[in-house]
Formats: sequence, structure tokens, C-alpha cells
Amino acid sequence: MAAPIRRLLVANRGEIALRIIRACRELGIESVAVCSTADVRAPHVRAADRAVTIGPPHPRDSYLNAGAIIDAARGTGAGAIHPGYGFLSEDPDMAAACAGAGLVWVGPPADVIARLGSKIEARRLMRGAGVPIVPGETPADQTGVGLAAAAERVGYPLLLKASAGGGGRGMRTVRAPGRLRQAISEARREAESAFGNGTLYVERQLIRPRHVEVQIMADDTGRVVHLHERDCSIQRRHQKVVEESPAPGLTPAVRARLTAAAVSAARAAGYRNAGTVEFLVEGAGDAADIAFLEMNTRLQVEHPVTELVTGRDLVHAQLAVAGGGALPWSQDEIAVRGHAIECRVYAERPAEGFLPDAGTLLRYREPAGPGIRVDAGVVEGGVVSPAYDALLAKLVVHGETRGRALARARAALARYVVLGVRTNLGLLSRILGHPRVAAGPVDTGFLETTLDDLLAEGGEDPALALAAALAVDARLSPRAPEAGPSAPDAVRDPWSTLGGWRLA
Amino acid sequence: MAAPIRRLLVANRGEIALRIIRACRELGIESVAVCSTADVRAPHVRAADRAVTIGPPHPRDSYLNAGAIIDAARGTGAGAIHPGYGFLSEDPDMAAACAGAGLVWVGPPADVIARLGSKIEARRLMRGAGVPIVPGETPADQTGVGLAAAAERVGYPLLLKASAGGGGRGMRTVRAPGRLRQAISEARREAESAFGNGTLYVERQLIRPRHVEVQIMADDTGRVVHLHERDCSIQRRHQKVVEESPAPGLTPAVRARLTAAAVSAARAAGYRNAGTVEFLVEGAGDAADIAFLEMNTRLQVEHPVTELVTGRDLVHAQLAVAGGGALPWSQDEIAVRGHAIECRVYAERPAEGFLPDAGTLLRYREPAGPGIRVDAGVVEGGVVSPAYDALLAKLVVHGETRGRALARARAALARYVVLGVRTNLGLLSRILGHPRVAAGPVDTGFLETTLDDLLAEGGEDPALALAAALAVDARLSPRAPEAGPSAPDAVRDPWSTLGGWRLA
Amino acid sequence: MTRPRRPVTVETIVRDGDAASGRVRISGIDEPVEVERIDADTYRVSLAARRFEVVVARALDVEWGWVDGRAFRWTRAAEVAGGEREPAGGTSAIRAPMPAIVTAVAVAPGQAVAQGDTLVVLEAMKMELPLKAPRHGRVTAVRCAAGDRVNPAAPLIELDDGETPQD
Amino acid sequence: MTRPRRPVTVETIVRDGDAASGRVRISGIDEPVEVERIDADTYRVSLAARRFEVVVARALDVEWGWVDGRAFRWTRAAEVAGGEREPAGGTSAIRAPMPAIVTAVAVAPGQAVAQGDTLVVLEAMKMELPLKAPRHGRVTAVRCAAGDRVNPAAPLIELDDGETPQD
Repeated sequence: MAAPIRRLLVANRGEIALRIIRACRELGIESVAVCSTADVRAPHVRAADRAVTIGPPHPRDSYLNAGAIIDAARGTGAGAIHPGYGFLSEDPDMAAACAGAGLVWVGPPADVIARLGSKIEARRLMRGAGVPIVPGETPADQTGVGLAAAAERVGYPLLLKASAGGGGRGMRTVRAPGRLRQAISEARREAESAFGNGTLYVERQLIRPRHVEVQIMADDTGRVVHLHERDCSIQRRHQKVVEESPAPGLTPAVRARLTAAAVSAARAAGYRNAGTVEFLVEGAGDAADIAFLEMNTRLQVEHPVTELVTGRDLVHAQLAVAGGGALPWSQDEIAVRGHAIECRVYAERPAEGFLPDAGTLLRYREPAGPGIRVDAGVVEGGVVSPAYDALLAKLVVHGETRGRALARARAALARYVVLGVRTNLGLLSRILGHPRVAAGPVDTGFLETTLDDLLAEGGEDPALALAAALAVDARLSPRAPEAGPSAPDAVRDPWSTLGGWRLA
Repeated sequence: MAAPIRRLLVANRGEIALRIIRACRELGIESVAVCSTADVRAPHVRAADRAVTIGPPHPRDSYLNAGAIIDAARGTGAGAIHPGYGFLSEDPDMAAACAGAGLVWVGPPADVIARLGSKIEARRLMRGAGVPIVPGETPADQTGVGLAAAAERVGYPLLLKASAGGGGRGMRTVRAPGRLRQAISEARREAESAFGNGTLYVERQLIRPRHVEVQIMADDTGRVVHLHERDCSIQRRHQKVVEESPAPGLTPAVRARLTAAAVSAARAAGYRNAGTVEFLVEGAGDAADIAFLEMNTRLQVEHPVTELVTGRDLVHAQLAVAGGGALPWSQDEIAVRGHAIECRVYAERPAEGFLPDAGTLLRYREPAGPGIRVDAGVVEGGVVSPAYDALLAKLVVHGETRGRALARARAALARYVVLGVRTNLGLLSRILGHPRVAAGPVDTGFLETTLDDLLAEGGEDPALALAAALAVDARLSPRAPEAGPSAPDAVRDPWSTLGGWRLA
Repeated sequence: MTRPRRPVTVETIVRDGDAASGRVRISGIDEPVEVERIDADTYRVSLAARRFEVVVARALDVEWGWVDGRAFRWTRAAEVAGGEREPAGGTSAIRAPMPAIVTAVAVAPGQAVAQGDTLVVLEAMKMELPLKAPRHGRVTAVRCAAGDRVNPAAPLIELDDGETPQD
Repeated sequence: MTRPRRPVTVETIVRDGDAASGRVRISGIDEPVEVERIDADTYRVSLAARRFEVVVARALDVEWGWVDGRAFRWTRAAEVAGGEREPAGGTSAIRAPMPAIVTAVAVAPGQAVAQGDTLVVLEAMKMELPLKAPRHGRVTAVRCAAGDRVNPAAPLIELDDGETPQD
């Protein structure tokens, strides 16, 4: 039986490491940070009770170096490891190595991670548990006739996929029966050449689906509760940008089906600790279809929106459960109140293909006040390294209604000062101000299809750029009029004074 | 009938002005700040859409200058005035002047402010409404015999008070019947000399009472809801220092009596907008006595703890109701979840009799993260003026339980960096760490009686002072060893290096 | 409040120490501009009826200005200034400082220009941006036309060196 | 982690640029000290097995150090340094730098002392604080005794000027 955690090693960096370290401080648990040589002065290292440098900057040599991390835990007497998200958090070998070293892993057991990490295994498991999955089949009859019959059963539009592989190779979208034959021959050829196996799988393509996920939490006795859903449909290339809870526009019946399916999924998987069951939702009203997508066997980046609407602390609960404790809440103690929205603040250049940006944070000032929470991994004066994820912070707001939360988030974004690296703060504000977002649910294609408009909107108010130029110009100029003979009464304009400088 | 507010003048400064201005931004209401000449670059002025300088630094010439404020509202086309707390917020003449100028006053009508502002009127009103008040009477028979009979009815210990006056003159505490006679003659002599009237009033002295108050909200139709209670027993000379909600250790029956009494009080007063009914609570269990103390006819400093546990935004609601809107919630939509604690961060010197401190905020960094809200009126680099209230900010935390909230508040206080003015941050942390506070409810005498111990505790960990001295010493010292011939291998100690400096 | 959506032209700015004032043409209307330093890295800019708080920061080769949740960034771009760093006696190119649309070309090849003469007017970020002659000289080539979409650093006008005798 | 509650005596500190290292005596045990600059106003101080982050700030006459939610403040106090600013040739008082208890008096009236000699040992904030002679000289008066509670700036020892011949 696990014992309460007394000293915890946090095998991560950035905002999530800080968030976990602060939870430790609140719970009276000693914290041990690990860091690469690039991070010896990083905020998470400064916040922890102790810190161990585990390797060079490249993640494979440090934050992905399971051996070094386990050695650090042993060397500091830590009895448990919290992996955060990313890095080794979904690596079953890491979880197994921890168990082997007698360390508590704050997450599900290695075999559960492995089972849910395999999409085929996970699908099989969910089907067995009666959880709806995206309709599809691998027909025994792989002739054109057999595949056409399967296609009729699955329905159009559909995806033809190589059964043996992934990564988009051997995959074709088929919108209507007339296109099937051609697609079969192309997909089979690609599948054979890529995987040496031409077997094809027929899967329905969902129409403008929404990404809705359910937070679950389970303890060692197998008790499972859900903490309601999050809508994460505002994505760019499968990277979530804005998340919210509750999901707008879901009917109570659909919400009930989602949460029940998530709890069934967790039970079927023998799940422990915090996890997220991701679904696609297609259609509207009570008739909306839900389909299992995958299960994430760790804390999610977007867990704060769930914390704000439920009033529950997921990291506190993770540490309690990992230490052998019972779930701190029964299902009927977990209610949603108001609305929460998270904006991921990235160091990136949205107008230049979202290239990550790096540099020193010359100015960094977070908004604060009613209904505003900022989980940050950076401080003013700190360096944003190109070696790691470009997530600087998460701005999370709570409001009595979705409309109030949107307005609060936009007001907070407008007060968020970041200079020294380029960010997506302006884009986030424009996303939240988009009429379709204001109106309610959007599908996972929303951001890709509106991105050009949103980026073009960036220059809508020239007074902003002009005001900035005037201030920068004032600073670049001599501080006293007598410093330059032509300064008073000179005809100047900020653009020509900034002539040696280029807005970029 | 009032119309929705479109442009609001905020007749205040500091954190509450900022909090109201931000609410305006969220609600699409234009904001107008007013300021004294000392505040032209203050954060509230910088945050508002527009600002009007209304007079010299002394409050009586600016923030208490009703005429200048009403002129500013007219001059900027503001249709409403929010007074915040303090300054003119409980001045019935100001509320009446607003109404006379056709401006909406975000608060109750002038006659309600006036009625509740008079303690005698308020007592009479509450007695009529069946709200318990502190037992007491002014016997018609003012002889020793008559007063003794009244004393028996009221109960010991009691206070003899001059009926005609206040301010402690003509007041005597009487612990037992044997002391009454002497006290009567002393009190009567003082009352006659101070007020020309020797009539005495007999009031029961509560034993170690707690200060518990109930937040209420009423709309123009006379609907009244309560938002549960706050415990504000941690006070120093009647100034609240730490507040929390819910009040620890109250039984459901006592809580129900408090909230019912508060709603009755508001109804009896014909109350409108946000208000607070303050009570003293004496004794424990269901038998605890509650007694009306006073009603505050404005937003309270400590309103955020109510917002955190109820998930409701009181300023949003104030503006809606003042604009003629209905209460945004029904009583059964207002529930308490978790526990919230507010710490008032003052620029003051606790060890020197709580002298207010002033100066430039050389460093000012707020804690942030899960469950932490900071409502501040200052920014790094700003000046804390001796002309105004020494409240810098309010640190408000939410936790799933009271214990978690206490731990979270202490962890946040330990990350709160303020340099340039002295503050009570260390004292706040020691208050929250006191075993009696951790154990549950304390009475209003707690802080006064433990203050010496709490202040002495300040030096308990000499390593902190030593660490600070070593760092300051490192900065004072030449930056390179070659700068001074004797630097390497010199025998030094930080106290002697700081010999020209004095820890103070 | 006016929310200008049409080109802005800056007219005159008079600087007085840390403060500055002047006029700006917004939507065809002259409006006053005032710039006031609030603290080490903050300025208040009053522009027409609007007030902005601008936070500035400086790195080696970059100037930053933040306003209302939007960050703007200027990089040192020697070539933009009109070839001041190119060898004297040659020709130098006046280049586009940012992606922009050419709204007007004010000069023709062979034309003599004085320092400060407007050569080309660009529109970028919905603001009008006149590119001026960095020195006296003669236009040797015009490499753009009204309506062109131009990229940063694209040469727009070539100017011979002002020191060369105009033979 | 050791949480020392008994007097602390600083022993040696060797400075190397922005960093420093040395030893400190806590509860009778020598412990290493390291001071490392993290950024413009932040230092990491390692003291025995504990690590502290200290934020420093400076005003005209005040040095501030913040650690773990606690702010410490040092003011320039000419009189504390032993009268360095008093006219040469007179006597100067060694004063208490803070409210403290005198734990030992190491000198007697008439005694000659060398610069750096400990004159009085104070205990304040549970730390031991030796007051040392700012220069050579002779003790002209002892104005305190072990066990005394003294207030800031209280004169403890008077010292004649080191320049005066010791006749």
C-alpha cells in the first residue's frame, strides 16, 4: 500500500513544474526540481526546495533521460515522481522503471499507459466497454466489392486507411461511392509500399466535429469520478489554443452520454489517478453523435478550466491518490459553476507560420484580479529558450456566464504585457472576439479556416501602432531638446525617426 | 426608471477603483476616473478610459469634494457614480446630490444611507424588524434602584453608556452587581460633563464575540438575496486584517438565523444595491447569540471572499441593479463552495505601532496561480503616498477546505515581494500560522491579545535575515575581486560590511 | 471615441525632452498628439480623443512597444534608412521597411531631389508611410509603381550619391 | 533541514565578483555559505543545507533584502559605524545598530584597541552580532553591561580618536 508522499520529484519544467511545486508547498510536501544545464536559473528550479541538474539542454539528454531522473529521485530521497505533461508523462517504460525503483508514479500503472497508448488496443478496449468509437471496420473481404459493402455500412464521407500503419500514408478521403474504386487502388498501392501490407480499414469521416473531453479521476480502490467536460475545438494543427468548460451548446443528454462513456472507459482500462477521455462530437441537439478518440494518461495542459468550474484542485487530488489516499470527492460533490476559458500564451509568430520565438523577456507583466488565474513558467528577465515548448503561460478566467468569461479574458489579454519575444496574445484576443466563438460552439476546423482573416485583422487599428511608434520614438530621441540643435520645431514623423528601424 | 449604465464615474482610488474600472471594461461600460493632483499617474487613472483631476492631494479637497466629483461626471457625460468604499460612499448628502444632478448612484438611496448611518435609528429599525440587537435599555427610572433592575434584566458583564453621547465618554464596564453603584456615579458624572445629560443606557457586554457579517444584495423591485456570511474577527483596533468565508465553526442553525436576520434587516430598511449587515456572535453551538451591530451601505473591502466562495461578481451585480436591472440570481442559485480567505496587505510598520509607511515600490511582485487572486492598487515603481489609506492590495485565496485555503494563503504570502515600503506581509503569515487560527474561529480580541507574541516571532528564523544580509552585502561590494586589493581571502562578515548600514 | 480605420499620416512632431507633441492626420482630420513619459519604460500617448499607455523595451537591435495587448517590434535595418551605410559615391536604394502597398510614386528617373523630399508613399497596417530622401541626389531608377505589393527590403527607388556632381 | 534557533556568528566570507562563499557558525557547527547572483536584483544564498532566494533593492539611503516573504531593511546610519563622520581628534561612540541585548562586553575603560577588535557582542533577532572597533584607539567609557537591553543608536562604548598620541 502506498504511503502519503513526503518528498516529490517533479520531472518537468515550465509552468506545469511550477504549478506542481506550489501544490507541494501547500500540502507540506518537499519538492525536488530537475533541470537541464540551460535551466539552472529557471523559475521551477528557483521555486523548488531542492534541484538536481540532470543533463544538457536537449530534452533527450535531460527531461527525457529516465535514468538520470530516477537517479535524481534516489539521490535526493524523493519517494515519488510527478511527470507533468509531455516529456516522459505517457511513457510506460518510465512508469515501470519508477515502480521498479520503488518510487511512486503520480499517474496510472505502466500497463494501463501502454494499453491506452496503443490506438488499436484502446479502440478494442473501448468497443468492449460499450464506449462509442468512430464507426469503422476492416472487412475480411478486401476486394472492391467487400470494401464497397463495408463503406455502405460505415457511411460516407469516409476515410480509407492502411490497417497496418499511420501517419497519413495509405489514407484517402472518399466523399461519395463513385470515388471509392479509384481511392481503393491508390490507398492500397501506398499501403503496400509503405507498410508491405495492403489491407485497408474503412472509417467514417466526421463532419465538422467538435473536440470534447472528459476529465476523470480514479483511486487505488478503482473508484472513478468524472469532473465534467472541456471543449477544446479551437485548435491549430491538432494543437489546442483555447479551451473552455463547460462545452457550449451541449444538451444535458449528450453531456450525460459523454461523462458516462468516460467513466466506463476509465473502469474498463483499470484506470488510476487523473486522466482525460477525448471524444469527437458530431451534430447538434440530443441526436449529436459522440465517438471515442483517445485517452490521455496524465494531467492535461488545460486542467485549470476544470478546476475553476468545479472548485477542485486536480494536482492536490493526484498527490493524495498517488499516496494511497481515497478520492477526495464523491461524484455528487463535483458540480460545474459558471464558465472558464483558458488561453495558451505561446512565444511564437502567428503571422509567420507560427514559428516559435525565443529571447529574453524584457517586460513581463501578468494581468490579475477577479476571476483571473495565470499559470506561468516564466518571469521578467528570464530567457525563453528555443530548446523547449514555446508555452509561456496559461491565462485562465472564470465568469458567471460564458459571455462574461469571454469579456473577462479579452480584457485580461489586453493588459498582458510581454516584450522581448513575440507572442500570440493579439491572435488570442481576436479569436475570442470572433462572432462564431461569441455565438457558441465551433468545430475543430474553425481556427484553420478563419486564421487568415484573424491575422489580417491584426492591423485593423492603426492608432495602436502609431501610439507605440510615438513612444518608442520619444525614447530613442535625445532626452533634452538642447541635445540636438534641430529638435524644437523640427518637422518629424515617427516613421522617419524610426527610419533606421523596421517594424517587424 | 433607471437605464443601463453606459459611462460610469468611479469616485475612488487605489485597488477598489481599479477593480470597478476593470468590471466596467468587462461589461462594455466606459469608465471615468477622478484623481487628486498627487494621483495623476496612479494605476486607476491609467486604467480608466478617461480621467479628471479634481483637486489637491488632501482628500477633503479631492476625493471628498462632492461638488468637484459631480462636476466631473457632468463634464464627461457619465450617467452614474460608483463610490467604492470609504470617502463619500456612506455620505447621504452625496447620494442625494447625485440624484439631484440626475446621476445614478451605485448604492442605496440617500434616505436609506442616512437611516442606517445613525446607530440609534438603525437599532430602532432592527428592533422593529425583529432582528436581534445587543440587549440593552434606557430605564425610565434612572435612580440606582432603577438602573440596578435594568442591569439585572440585561445581564452581567455590562456596559453603562451615556445615552446622549458616544466616543467612550461616560462609558464603564461593570463585571458584577457589586461594582454597579460606583460605576453609575462615575459614568453619570462624565456623561453630564461631556453631554450635559446624565441619562444612562445599560447594554450587555458580549464575551469574546466574533464579528460575522452577511452580504446582501437588493434590486429596485425590493427583492433581497443574501450571499452568505464572512467572518472578520481578526481585527486590530476595529480595523479588519484577515477575513474569510464561510465563518468557521458556525452551526447551520446559527448561520440560518444570521442570513434570515440580514435579509429582514435589508427589507426593513427598504434597502437597494449591495450592503452588509454586521453582527456580533457570542457563544458556540446552536445556542450562540447573534446581535446586530451595524449595516454598511456600500461594497465592503472584503467582498472578494464572498465572490470566491459563491462564484458571483458583486460589482457586476451592483452595476446591473443600479442600471435598473433585476437581481441576476435567485436565492437558491447562491451557494458556498470551498473556503476563501482575504489578507489585507498594508504599507505599515507592525513592530512600530503599525505606523503607516510610504515610499516608492522598488520591487513589487504579486503571487499568482491556482486559487490566488490579488486585487491591487499599486504597481512596481509607483509611489505609496502618506496622504491616503495604506492598503496596497488584497491577497485573496480559495481552497477546497479552510485548511487548504490557509496553506495556500501562507504559501502565496511567502512569494509576495514588496520592497521600498514596509508591510505587514510577515505578520499576516504569522497570523495565519497561529494555532488558534488554524484550529478555527477566534474572537475579535484575538489579534490584540496575541500581537506581542506574533511580533516577537518575527525574528524566529535568523537564517532569513542572514541570507538577506549576505545578498545585500554581495551587491554593496565591488563587483570584481580586482576592484579592491584586499577582497580575496579577506576575513569579512556581512554585519560589519553592512557596518555603515543599520537593520531597521 | 474615433476608431480610425483609414490611413493615418503623421504630420509634425515637436519634441521637448521626454515629452513630445504634434499633429497627426487621421481620416483627413488633423488631430493633436501628445507623448508623455510616465515612468522609466511607460509612456502615455494621447492621440485624437484616445489615450494609450505604451510600455517600451529595448534589446540590442530591437525596440519594442506594447499598447493595449498588442506588441510592436522594430529592428535595426540599416538598408531601410536609404543606404546611409553604403559607400559614399555610389548609388543607394530606398527600400520598403515592411510589407506594404505602394500608393504613390512621387519621383521619376533623372529627377533631382532634396533631402526630406517624399519619394514614394506606402500603405502598411492601414497607415500611410511616406519614404523620404535621406539626402540630396538624383533618382537613377524607379523600381515600383502605384498598386505594387512590396516585401520588406525590396528596393523601390535608386538614388545616386548626393556628393556626385550633377553633370 | 536545520532550523537554527540559536545565535549565529558569521565567520569568513570570501568574495569573488558577484559571488561569494565562506563559512558561518550556526548552533556551534561550521556551515558553508554561498552567494550567487541570479539576475540584476536576485541572489541565491545557500546557507548550510538551505537555499534562499533573495531579492534586493536600493533607495537613496536604504538597502532592502527580501527573502521568503520577509523584507529586511538597512538604513545608512553614520553613527553606527563608530563615528567615522565625527570630527577627527574627538571621541566617538560605538552605538547599537538595532534593538538588542548585550551578551558580552570585551573591553574595559582605558584599554587600547586595534581596528577590528571586538568591543561588545549583541544579540538581536536571535543572531549574535559583534561590534568591532572602527579604528585603533583607546576606550574612554563603557556605557553598557552584559544583559542590558539597548535601543537603536544607544552609545555603548566611547573610543578616543586613534590619531591622538597615547600619552
